[in-house]
Amino acid sequence: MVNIILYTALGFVALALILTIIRFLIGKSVVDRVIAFDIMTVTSIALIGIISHFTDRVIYLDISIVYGLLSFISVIVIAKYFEKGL
Amino acid sequence: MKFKNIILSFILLFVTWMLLNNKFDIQIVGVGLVVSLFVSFAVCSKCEIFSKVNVSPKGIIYFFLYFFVFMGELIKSNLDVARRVIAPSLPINPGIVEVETQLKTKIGRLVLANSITLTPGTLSMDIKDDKIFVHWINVTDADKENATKEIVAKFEKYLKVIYG
Amino acid sequence: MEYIEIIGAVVTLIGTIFLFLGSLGLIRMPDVFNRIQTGTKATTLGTMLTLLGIGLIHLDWAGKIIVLIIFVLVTNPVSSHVLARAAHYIGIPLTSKTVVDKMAQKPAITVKKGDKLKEED
Amino acid sequence: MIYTIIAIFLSVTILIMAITAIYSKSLVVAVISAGAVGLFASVVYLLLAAPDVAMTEAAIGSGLSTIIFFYVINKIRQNNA
Repeated sequence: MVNIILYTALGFVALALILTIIRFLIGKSVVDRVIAFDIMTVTSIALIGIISHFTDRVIYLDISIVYGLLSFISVIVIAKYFEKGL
Repeated sequence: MKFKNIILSFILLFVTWMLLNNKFDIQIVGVGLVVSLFVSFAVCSKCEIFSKVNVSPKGIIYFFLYFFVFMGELIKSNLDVARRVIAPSLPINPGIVEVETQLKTKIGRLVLANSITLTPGTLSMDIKDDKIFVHWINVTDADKENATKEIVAKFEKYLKVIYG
Repeated sequence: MEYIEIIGAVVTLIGTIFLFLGSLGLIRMPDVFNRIQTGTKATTLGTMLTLLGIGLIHLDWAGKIIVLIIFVLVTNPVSSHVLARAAHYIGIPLTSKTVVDKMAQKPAITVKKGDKLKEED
Repeated sequence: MIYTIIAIFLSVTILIMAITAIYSKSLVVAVISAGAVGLFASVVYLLLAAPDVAMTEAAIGSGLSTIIFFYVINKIRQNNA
């Protein structure tokens, strides 16, 4: 029962990733692509959470912490480059 | 008030360490105590970020009240976003308005700007002294006072007690 | 015992539906600022609910789940705010439905030669 | 079964991102696409049950290399102007 609901949730996450990739590919300006990158990261954190339920290993959540932290820093660096240079 | 800075950052670091380890052991508690005490002395003895936070019982009660108000606004804003995205006619009416805040401290303004970003239809874009520029997805009134009453007032009465 | 796992699974499903709606808004909205609006709100609550559901299924993982939820709640608004300010600074045009722009009084910045930041392709 | 489907989906995504990185006109878009390649490669390593490799890939491929590339682009822009 639990697994059936979570497979459906996994399908929704995959659909969200596909839509984000479409925005990344057709994006008009550079900022659109950076937003798509940011949302891709946050969606991937949710994906890693669901995968860590299926494999039943808690260490995957550590990876998602590292993942979120570094992509946050890289988004900040990109925005600062756009404004006035590093 | 350097002392308050050090104690608050020590509590923050130690609680994060204990949550990450998720185990209650004498070695883990000892290492956490030593390392977080050292880091809070080395880094936070000059910063001023926590020096105006109100830690009296009234401040803590208002913090929890603020937390529940914020969660309610977050859920309301998501339902609002879902309604706007699903509707075929795309009912948006966007614009950038200017609001005013009465908070003085840096951390209070940080929390206020983050709360504005997560409430229904608003996104804080720039902050200068006590003026915040807000991108509003459904502008009902472009005037400064009315926009301030509409956007800021519901958080400010709690944040004024907590952060001054 | 059994109920709390099913509640957690349903909470995860609701969270992923919010994630999907956020991505749909990213496709449908007409300009950069509206995309940031829908994207950041829906993904913040969506990720929080997804992780909360996983935490309800595995109650012994609660510590890391709490740290991740607080981390997402703090960092996601900051990155969207920084991106919105950079987009307005380099002069991304607003959509034609815009009613009022109070930030436009600032002098327009000059983009240096060789920087094709506004419109490529 | 479900891992195979997710892994194929992510691998196709990696290919699309890599092709975007090669054929894009703008330098910034190419660097961001390379960062996205590292991002999804880390999830694929995680599906192949290698958490240590996944953590290294997430830290270096997605985070550090993007930051260093932007630093270098900024230096080049300052020298040319």
